[in-house]
Amino acid sequence: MLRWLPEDVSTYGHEIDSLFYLIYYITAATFILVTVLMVVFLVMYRERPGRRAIYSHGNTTLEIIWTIIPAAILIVLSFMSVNTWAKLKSEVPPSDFAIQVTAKQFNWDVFYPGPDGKLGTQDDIRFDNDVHVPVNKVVHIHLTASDVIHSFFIPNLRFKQDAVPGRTVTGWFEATKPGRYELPCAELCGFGHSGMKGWLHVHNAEDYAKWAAENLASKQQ
Amino acid sequence: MSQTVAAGATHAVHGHHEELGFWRTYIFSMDHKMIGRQFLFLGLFMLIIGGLLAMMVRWQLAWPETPVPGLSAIPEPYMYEGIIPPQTYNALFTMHATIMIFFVVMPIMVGCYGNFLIPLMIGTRDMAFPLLNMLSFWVGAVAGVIMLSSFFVVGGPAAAGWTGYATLSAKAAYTGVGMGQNLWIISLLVLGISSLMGSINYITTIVNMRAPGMTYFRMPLTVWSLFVTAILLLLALPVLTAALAMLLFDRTLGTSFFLPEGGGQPLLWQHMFWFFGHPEVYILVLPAMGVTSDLLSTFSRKPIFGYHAMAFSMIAIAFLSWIVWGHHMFISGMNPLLGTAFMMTTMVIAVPSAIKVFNWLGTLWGGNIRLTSPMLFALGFVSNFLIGGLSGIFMASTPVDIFIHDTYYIVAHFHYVVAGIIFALFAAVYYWFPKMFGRMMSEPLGKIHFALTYLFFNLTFFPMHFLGVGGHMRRIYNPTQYEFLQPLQDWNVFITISALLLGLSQVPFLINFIWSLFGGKKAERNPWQANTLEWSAPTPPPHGNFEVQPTVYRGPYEYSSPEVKEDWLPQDKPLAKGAAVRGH
Amino acid sequence: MVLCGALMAPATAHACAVCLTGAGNDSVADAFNLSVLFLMATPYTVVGAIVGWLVYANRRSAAKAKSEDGGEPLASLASLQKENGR
Amino acid sequence: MARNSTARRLDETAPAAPGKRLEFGGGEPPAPPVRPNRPIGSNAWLATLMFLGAEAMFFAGLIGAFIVFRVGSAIWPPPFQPRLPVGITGVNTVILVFSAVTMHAALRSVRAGATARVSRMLAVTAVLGGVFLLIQGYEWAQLIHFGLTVSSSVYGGLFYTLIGFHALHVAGALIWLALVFIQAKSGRFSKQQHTGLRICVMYWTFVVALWPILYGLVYLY
Repeated sequence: MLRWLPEDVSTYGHEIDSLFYLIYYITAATFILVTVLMVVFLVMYRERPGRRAIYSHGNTTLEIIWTIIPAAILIVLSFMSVNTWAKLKSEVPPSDFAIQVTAKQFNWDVFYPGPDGKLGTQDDIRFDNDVHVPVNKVVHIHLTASDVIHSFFIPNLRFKQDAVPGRTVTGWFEATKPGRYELPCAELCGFGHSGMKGWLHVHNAEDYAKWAAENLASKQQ
Repeated sequence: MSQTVAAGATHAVHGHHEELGFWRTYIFSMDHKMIGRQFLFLGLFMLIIGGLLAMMVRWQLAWPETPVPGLSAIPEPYMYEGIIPPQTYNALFTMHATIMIFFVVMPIMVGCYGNFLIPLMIGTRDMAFPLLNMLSFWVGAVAGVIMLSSFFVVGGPAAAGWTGYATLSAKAAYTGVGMGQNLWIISLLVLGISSLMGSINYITTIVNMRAPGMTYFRMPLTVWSLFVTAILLLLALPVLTAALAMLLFDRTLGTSFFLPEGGGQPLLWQHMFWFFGHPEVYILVLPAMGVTSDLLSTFSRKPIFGYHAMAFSMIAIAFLSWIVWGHHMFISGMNPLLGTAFMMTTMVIAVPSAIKVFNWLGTLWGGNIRLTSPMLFALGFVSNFLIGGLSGIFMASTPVDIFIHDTYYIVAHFHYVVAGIIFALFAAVYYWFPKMFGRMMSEPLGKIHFALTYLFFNLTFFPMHFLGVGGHMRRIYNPTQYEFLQPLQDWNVFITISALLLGLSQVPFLINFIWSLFGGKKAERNPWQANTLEWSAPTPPPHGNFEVQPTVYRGPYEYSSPEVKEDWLPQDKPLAKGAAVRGH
Repeated sequence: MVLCGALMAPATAHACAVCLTGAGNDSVADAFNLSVLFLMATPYTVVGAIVGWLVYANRRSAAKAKSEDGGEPLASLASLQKENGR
Repeated sequence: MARNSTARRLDETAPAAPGKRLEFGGGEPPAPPVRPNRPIGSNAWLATLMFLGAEAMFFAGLIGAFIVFRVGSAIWPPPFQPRLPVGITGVNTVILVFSAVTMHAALRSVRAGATARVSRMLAVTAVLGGVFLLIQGYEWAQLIHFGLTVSSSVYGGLFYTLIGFHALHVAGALIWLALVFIQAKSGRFSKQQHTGLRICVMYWTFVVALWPILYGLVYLY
């Protein structure tokens, strides 16, 4: 099942994936253990005439064991998750590259800073559904929505964040491989939800400079 | 006997000995068994509708924008010569989920079996408030009619998802649905009243009206689960009611609780909705767990493994279910610290569920297992709940949830849990059918039904994990619009074919159910040789249930007890001389 | 509880000035936190109040019953109190 | 395990020391003699208690929403919105609280067997409740006149929703009280049998006790 995961092109994607794998192995082992035991019991203890079931109400030791083991595993998983979560959400690497994305029914409005170099001003440069970023650079995305809740999802970056009207939420990522990645909306946003998608273009440094010169600099003059 | 006892008893003893007319017997009945049957028929009817809606959703996902066979008669703009437009598609999955959760699983597991079983299993004559009980059904039926009527209003039914996230649901312009969404809100408000009446009735009955000797820790786990469910319902639903009222005001009176342009907070809806919504999941699954526990013990001919642990784990689940709701909102933009807190509580709530699964295994161990159709369905529930529970750990981990949130992984997870309940539901139908209708259901048909349902259930829902891992978003109309989902489209076709076959697999059940109602073998009093009190009542139980007030001497799971030569020992069977009269 | 504290500690330490979510409108984030805490506490308060009342009423009626028929208290009620103690 | 199980017959002597505590996974308190389970109270009383729990949760939901808006805004009430009449509502609060006192006086009277006093006290309570509602209605008319409506701001919406739902509950309680009053007049309640009155007192007390909380939150905070 794991081979269906989309290719990971972000700096933190492997942490999410390794947590995913870890949980996958633990749950798969549990699943196999319980299922095999269940099938074995069903065969071994199927009804046979003249046999009588074991008259037992339980075993406290056993029950304590199978309470403590899952609890311990889950606590360890919590600790591991907390660290990754904090890294993704709280320890934001600083960056001078920020863009703003405003979601609306049914488009992504992508804003780059205009001549004043600041976001959220009149001279911001707007693109429809296309996000261009340089590779190996931390990108801050200020996400908001103008009508309903949307969700900015880039599967290859393991990035997903809801865009909530009336609030601006900031997310970050750092892409490690140039390319063109799909950017769907992941939260039901109306009848056009399904067609609402854009593209993330990750350029290497030269290509990005070229793109910026053509599309950003020209408009800045 | 003190004053209060007399007061409690007078409610139970309302000796209608006169024959009641048709209306009082079948329609406006105050007998808990008839009300239970009414809930069962309501739920099964809605199950057919909800299932057909799912089939349409699946058709669109496998073969997008092709005409659905047989539906060309539905006029524009709802269908275009059988082709489902996006607007209708959104309405379809919204109504599928709403109907399945609120009008199938709740009426059958809580409404039907709660009503039918609680008085029989605790050994009393009826519910504490028979009139309230009747009202509970009829108010629930009205809610169902309101919900169904929204299919016929201009703009079609609600299309904002069963979660009804604001702001999408808060303004008609965002979905294009006006009256339909209002009716959805009103229907759920009305259903809330029905559930409130039901849960008050259940709690009062269980606390006050247990048979002599029926202590709390001699109650069957089904009763325990319904007790805990009723408490959850009682305290969770009012918060949904408050949220729904605010949403309705936003839509009709011009308030702006959830609309940011008027100063509202869209996330507030999510908090209030999931504050109810997470306990709701346990409201749905706890009765299934209770029924499964009873059935596994009965058909393993063995006491349940760790009765107290089973009861306490249900209490623990209820206790913890109030503080985990935020795990539905990890990527909504809430405070990351809150996310951490909610992740931890969510991890903790997995423990009692694990205890239950292991104890079920322990029950099977060393048993003398009879693979009847109810037992097969109960085992099917355990196996599906195992998968659903384990896949839940993925989304409990906040970083992993970033990727799988709002994908088919979630869809797979909750169908394994919530649609998996359908196995416990069928188990309950097969098991208590003799007591409810006085006739046995056909075993061979039941086994065919189980085999087909189990196979196609897993073929339908397991591949959804693959889709989710591939990043397939839920609630999308047309997956072929996305390049990265192209390689997964074959799975969509596979799932749809399995789902259609899963639907067809229910035909043996329908035949079996209807045929057995009229032509099934007459059932004896205790066909499964079970211990709980309902089996010592006549089949089907008359008004007032028991010929004599049963007295309870032991717990419900005394199978293969060395004290008797047969392998069951009913709760109300006196063993030692004089035991029955002592204390009276 | 200790465990919860231990788990929260790293997350609290990471709660930096540019905390991603809720940046800019801290009062709203605080408001949500407070509301969440309030909502988390209410079911326990309500259940606690009802159960407390039941236990109180139960003790009272048991005492009354004792004075009436002098029988020993029912074990079923004893177990009820334990269950309420959750 | 079997020895400690629920299987033990009622007349069997307890194997361990009497009063043994419940153990995890097994064990049972000493078996009781077979006798009816004593109801905790009358069914109606218990059901009312449950109903009040549900009502409390309903208002908790609304208060949770109120907290989000109140704590989340720096200026409250929002600019250009009329202030709420704290003084007259304060007087009204006293009136309502006093009605709870008279209501409990009615309950004490019925317990003391003073049936005539019961209906008198109920009448006083009803009048006080009616006065409360009238003053509220007058206030609402004034506020609407000054421009506070459900759609003028979240402030207005919250005010009318919270206070309105409470007023609805008072109105409902008044109708119930009227029915109980008629029953009291026709001599339905006696020293021994007065559950109908008792549960009405419970509901009335709940509605009254809720008010100072709402007053404190909506008017004073």
